[in-house]
Amino acid sequence: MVAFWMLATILIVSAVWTVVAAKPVYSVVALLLNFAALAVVYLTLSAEFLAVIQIIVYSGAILVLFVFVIALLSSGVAPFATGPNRLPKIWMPAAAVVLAALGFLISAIAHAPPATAPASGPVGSQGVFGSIADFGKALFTVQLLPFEVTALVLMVAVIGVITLGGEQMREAGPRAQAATDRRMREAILREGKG
Amino acid sequence: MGSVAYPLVVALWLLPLAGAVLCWAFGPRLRSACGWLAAGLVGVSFLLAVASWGSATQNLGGVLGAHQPLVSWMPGFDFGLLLDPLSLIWTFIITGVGFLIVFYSIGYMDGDRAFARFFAYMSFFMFAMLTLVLSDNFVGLLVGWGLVGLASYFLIGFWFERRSAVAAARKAFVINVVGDVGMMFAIFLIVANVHSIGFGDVFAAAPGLSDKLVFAICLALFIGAAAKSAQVPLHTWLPDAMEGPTPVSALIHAATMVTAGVYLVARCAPLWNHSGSAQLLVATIGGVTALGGAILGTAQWDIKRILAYSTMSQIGYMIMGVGVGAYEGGVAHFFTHAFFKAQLFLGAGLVIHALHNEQDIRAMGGLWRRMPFAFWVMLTGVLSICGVPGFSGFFSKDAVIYGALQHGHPWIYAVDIVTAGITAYYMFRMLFVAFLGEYRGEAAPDRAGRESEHGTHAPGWVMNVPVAVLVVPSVAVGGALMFGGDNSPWSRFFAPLYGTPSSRAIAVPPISEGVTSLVVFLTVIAGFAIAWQRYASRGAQADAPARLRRETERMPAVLTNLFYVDWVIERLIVRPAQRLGELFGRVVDPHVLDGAVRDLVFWARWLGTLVRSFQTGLVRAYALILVAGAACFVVYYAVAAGLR
Amino acid sequence: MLVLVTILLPLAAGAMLFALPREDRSVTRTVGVAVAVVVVVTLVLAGTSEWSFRWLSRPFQAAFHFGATPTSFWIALLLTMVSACAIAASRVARLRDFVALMLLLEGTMLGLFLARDLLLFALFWDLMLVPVFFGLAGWGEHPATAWRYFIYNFAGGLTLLLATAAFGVIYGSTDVIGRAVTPLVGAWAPWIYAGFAFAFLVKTPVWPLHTWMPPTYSGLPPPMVAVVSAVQSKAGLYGFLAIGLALLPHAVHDYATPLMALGAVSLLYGAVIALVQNDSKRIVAYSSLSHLGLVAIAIGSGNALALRGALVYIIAHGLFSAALFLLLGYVEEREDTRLLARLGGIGWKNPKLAGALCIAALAALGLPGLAGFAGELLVLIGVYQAGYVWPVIVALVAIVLASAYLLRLYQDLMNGPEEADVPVRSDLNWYEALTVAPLLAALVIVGVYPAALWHR
Amino acid sequence: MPVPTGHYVALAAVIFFIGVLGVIVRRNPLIMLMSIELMLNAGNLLLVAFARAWLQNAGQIFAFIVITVAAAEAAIGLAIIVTTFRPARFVDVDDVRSLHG
Repeated sequence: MVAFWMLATILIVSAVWTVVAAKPVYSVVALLLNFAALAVVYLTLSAEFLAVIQIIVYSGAILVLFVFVIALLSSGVAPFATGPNRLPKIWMPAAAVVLAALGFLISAIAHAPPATAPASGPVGSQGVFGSIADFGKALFTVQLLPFEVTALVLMVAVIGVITLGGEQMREAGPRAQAATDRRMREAILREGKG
Repeated sequence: MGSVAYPLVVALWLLPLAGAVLCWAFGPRLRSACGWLAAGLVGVSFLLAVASWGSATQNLGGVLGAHQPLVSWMPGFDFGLLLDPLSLIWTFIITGVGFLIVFYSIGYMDGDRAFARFFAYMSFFMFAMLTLVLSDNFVGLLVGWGLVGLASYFLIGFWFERRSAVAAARKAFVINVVGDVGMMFAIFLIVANVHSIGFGDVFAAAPGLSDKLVFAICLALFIGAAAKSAQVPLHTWLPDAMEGPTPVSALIHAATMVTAGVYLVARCAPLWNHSGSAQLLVATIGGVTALGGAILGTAQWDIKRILAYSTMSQIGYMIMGVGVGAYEGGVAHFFTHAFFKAQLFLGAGLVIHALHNEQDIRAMGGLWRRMPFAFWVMLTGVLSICGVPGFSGFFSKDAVIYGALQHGHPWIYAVDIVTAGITAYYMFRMLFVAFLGEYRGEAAPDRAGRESEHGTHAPGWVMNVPVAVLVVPSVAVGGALMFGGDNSPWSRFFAPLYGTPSSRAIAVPPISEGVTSLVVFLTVIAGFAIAWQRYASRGAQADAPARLRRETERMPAVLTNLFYVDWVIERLIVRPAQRLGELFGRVVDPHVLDGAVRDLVFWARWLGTLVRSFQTGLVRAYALILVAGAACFVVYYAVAAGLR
Repeated sequence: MLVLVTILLPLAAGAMLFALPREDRSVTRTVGVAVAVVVVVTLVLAGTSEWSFRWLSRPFQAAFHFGATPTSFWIALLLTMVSACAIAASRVARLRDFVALMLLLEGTMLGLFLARDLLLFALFWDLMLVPVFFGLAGWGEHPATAWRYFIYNFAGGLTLLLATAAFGVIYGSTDVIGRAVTPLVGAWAPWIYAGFAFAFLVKTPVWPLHTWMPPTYSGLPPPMVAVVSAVQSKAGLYGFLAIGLALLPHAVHDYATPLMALGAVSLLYGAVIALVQNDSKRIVAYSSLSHLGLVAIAIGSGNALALRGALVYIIAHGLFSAALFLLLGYVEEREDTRLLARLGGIGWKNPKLAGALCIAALAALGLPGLAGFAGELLVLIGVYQAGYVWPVIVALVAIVLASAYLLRLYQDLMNGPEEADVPVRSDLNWYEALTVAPLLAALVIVGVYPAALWHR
Repeated sequence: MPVPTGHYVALAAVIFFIGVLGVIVRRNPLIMLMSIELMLNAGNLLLVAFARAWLQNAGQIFAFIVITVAAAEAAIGLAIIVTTFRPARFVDVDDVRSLHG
């Protein structure tokens, strides 16, 4: 229980940090923290394999990709969010609704009947729920089709990225280049004034 | 009953159609042979009608005449031909007089640029008219009715480069359609109640129908009859119809087509016999038309229009005759009228032809010296139409007039007698102004119309012979057939159809037939005397041009405007319909109905603009909307759960 | 099987025509006419044979089921005949594409009239709009007309589809046209009928849903408008006969008075407007509105005789409106205008053209002895027998008006003094005459013996 | 003492809404993408928690698949970001409005 509260605190704080961080790099760090804490939570929920996957795929692959892109895009000078905030005014009432929904949700959970306590039983050991063997068996027998479909999804993603990257290879037209240069100068000037 | 076939009847019916098709299809190649072809086929048709006399008057298994079934659409809708005494009489006139007029037209129309087309139309007209009188059912009758209207439309508008002819043709057709529509309504009433269109079935069922229904049927039928026979108030097309060539006027607007109404009433006698109020209505309309036509006839200067109004008036007599129930009287007047009116028109045609299409009698005068043949023809015709004793018209008109009294309609009897006097006045007026005195026109009349307007040599005998032939029956047929009351050949001929005249008389006339004849003759003398006094006396002859001019100027407006019937129709029906059309076409359709649709388009656009404003293109805004929507669901379920 | 050939042949030929060289006009027309004539033959040979292939089994049964019913056979025959004449009479720019569209139009409409399945009917209903849309877009006078036509009729198609789906779900099968079915009753029946009726009323069209029609009819090239006014407008009336009366007789009966009232208003409204129009094609367009109102009245009356008459009148109207539009097309082609005010006296130099137009106009105004009269008479007798007097009187008034405006049309074009500024052109040649002769001959035959339509 | 499943649900909800707010409020596409990852993980947390609650490994399998999808999504998303903002050399989603109606 104590572990849950500690982990929950870390999760929420790191999530908030991810969202409010001024620079994407900080966000990545916060997100890394978040993912790590989540992996621990998975462990407490006897999802050993997922905990490992969480670390390897998210922390190892996705976040590295993020860092890579940050490095590629903002080579030190480019500011983020240069223009005016164009979000319509309606965002305030909408956010109120969202917050109200959150409040409702949490209060509903708080008032939920105690039947939500997890079922008891042998967990974690060889051949029972949560073990890697159990997981793997399910993955390659009952759930084989979804598993194979993930392969398809990944392949499509690869093709998509290559297509997008191919577009990237083509040189941007001189007019677009000029326009972006002009807007960047304006942005820098504005920052200088600020 | 259908076991006996009558190929002759079918042949006499179809021959004119063949003539029409041949003239129409091969007209340009046949050229002048068209006239001979058409006349020949009609002549053969007439001979076939004569040959069918026996079968038409036979009584075979309870069916009078020759009945030839043709096609059947469905039970109750059987079409066939019926040649009985009544249709035989009409067939004689149509083919016989028709033959003479077509023959005459060969001369009259010589050189016209649509020579072949004319004969195609004439033949087609005769086919249509035969369809009308030979049909054994109401729908066939209506088919003939419509086709006759069409043929008349073609012939009135024959010279269609004239705007007036085109307008007259359209007017005639539309008014005739009004009549067709009336007949259609009668057919609806008949089929709804009798479930058959055959004359035999309907007349057999007539006694079982209610008075109101029979009256309604008769009324609807009479709308058709009135339109075709130019009865008040549907008569306005007839004077305008004189735009057609003169032989057309003779054939259609005097001898045959306009008497279709008489045929209809005579044919439907079993219906009229069952509705006294329908008889009264028809007789009254006939009387009004007879009197009105005669009065208008006194105000005309156009020789063909005078004859047209006299036709209207004479048909009024016939309608009166069949209306009161003196069927053979009305039909007799049709029979004699066909001869003497055709003769009058053809005689007028001789004059018109000779005077290069001059039709105004004020521009004539003194023609009896230059065209004696035409004068004698016209004179015998006028004597016959006026009912001078001994001439055909006398017998038939007498039968009608006395019939009115016999059937208990003294008022109509009185109107008849007055009209007879007026008839004498305007007919002699025409004769005196056109033929006596000095010639007042500019064109030099050629002798007996030897030269046509196109300068080609017209075969004068072609025009003169038919007229001369017509003189014989118009003088003598009445005396030969209609003398002798119930025992006359005429009455005996119709006895199988109607019974003898005196057997159906419902009133014992206070005045004998002889006295009636005398009274009529006296009024005719009076009319003649007035006409003589005004136009033929020595004083009148002295300053004829000035007197005629004065008379033209002083003519009452109500007469020159033809009782304002046209004016009323124009104001009350034609113009409102056109205004309504303009309103619908220019305002309602584009602005109200289409406007409603355009409003719909406008609001759809508005809605589109509204929704478009949500499409900011900002990904974050989309996310916001999405999440807000999801949150709404959450709130909804939370609230719902809370309430539960 | 032959019935399937009948439908697929024009569709395939239309599609393949696009492969022909664009410039070769005579080959295009020959192919088009040949296909159209063959379709007439196959249709007659196919008769009322059927062809069926299972399509859906859930949520309701549906099948690719084709075959003529005694009613639809005649309309299909009319369609193939008019199409053949119209294709033969086609003389427009981009002829290859036009003839291809005409064949596609014929094929889709054959599919509509020969469909024995409601879902197929709805499918072809929408498909048949497409060739006309492209006809309007490519050869019409204004692109907005094309959109107006399409949106109006597509809205009808939508309600038709909804009604079809509702019918299928409730009844369990849409394979019902021309089959003895237990009539649908219940709370949904009026709504389903409303969906059908809206589509049919738009297509016919009936007042006040007609405003797409005059611009469409006056905008389309004559051959296509001949087909559209002659046959496509009958899709709605055929729908009322084959779907409304057969499947939802109670709904039709319950709402007969509004239907007849709309028909009666159309009758008078169209006639009165036609009285004053100056554009000759618009006169015929409004006359179409007026004439088809009569059929709406017949359907509303539900009387057996009136329905027979309605079929006769449907055929008659198809024949004479096709003939009128084709002939007015010839006039326009010769004189480069179709305004009555600028035309006149053509009949002197073009007697055949005048004669043909005269026959067509006379049939349209219901001259006794021609097809229009036979239909009119039977319809009105039936309506009167059914106990409705006021629609009969309205129709009779409209008949009088029809004679006035159609004679005006004919006379203003053909009669009167020859207009000085109208060039003198040659009369109909034998080929042109051949394109309208079958229609005129059929008018006479149907007029004399309409019983052929129900004695088959 | 086992942690009630409701706690996990509440925690997941909070993390999810933080992610939502991130997407809405931030204009940096990278951070938005990371916020999406947060939301996905919140979902995963739920799946895993419920799998534990009912001792059914289907939830875990589902979470596994979500992770692969998240990986694919991140790859594509980053690729799009790179293609879109690389020529501009600055990064603001509000400048990309080709969806504007």
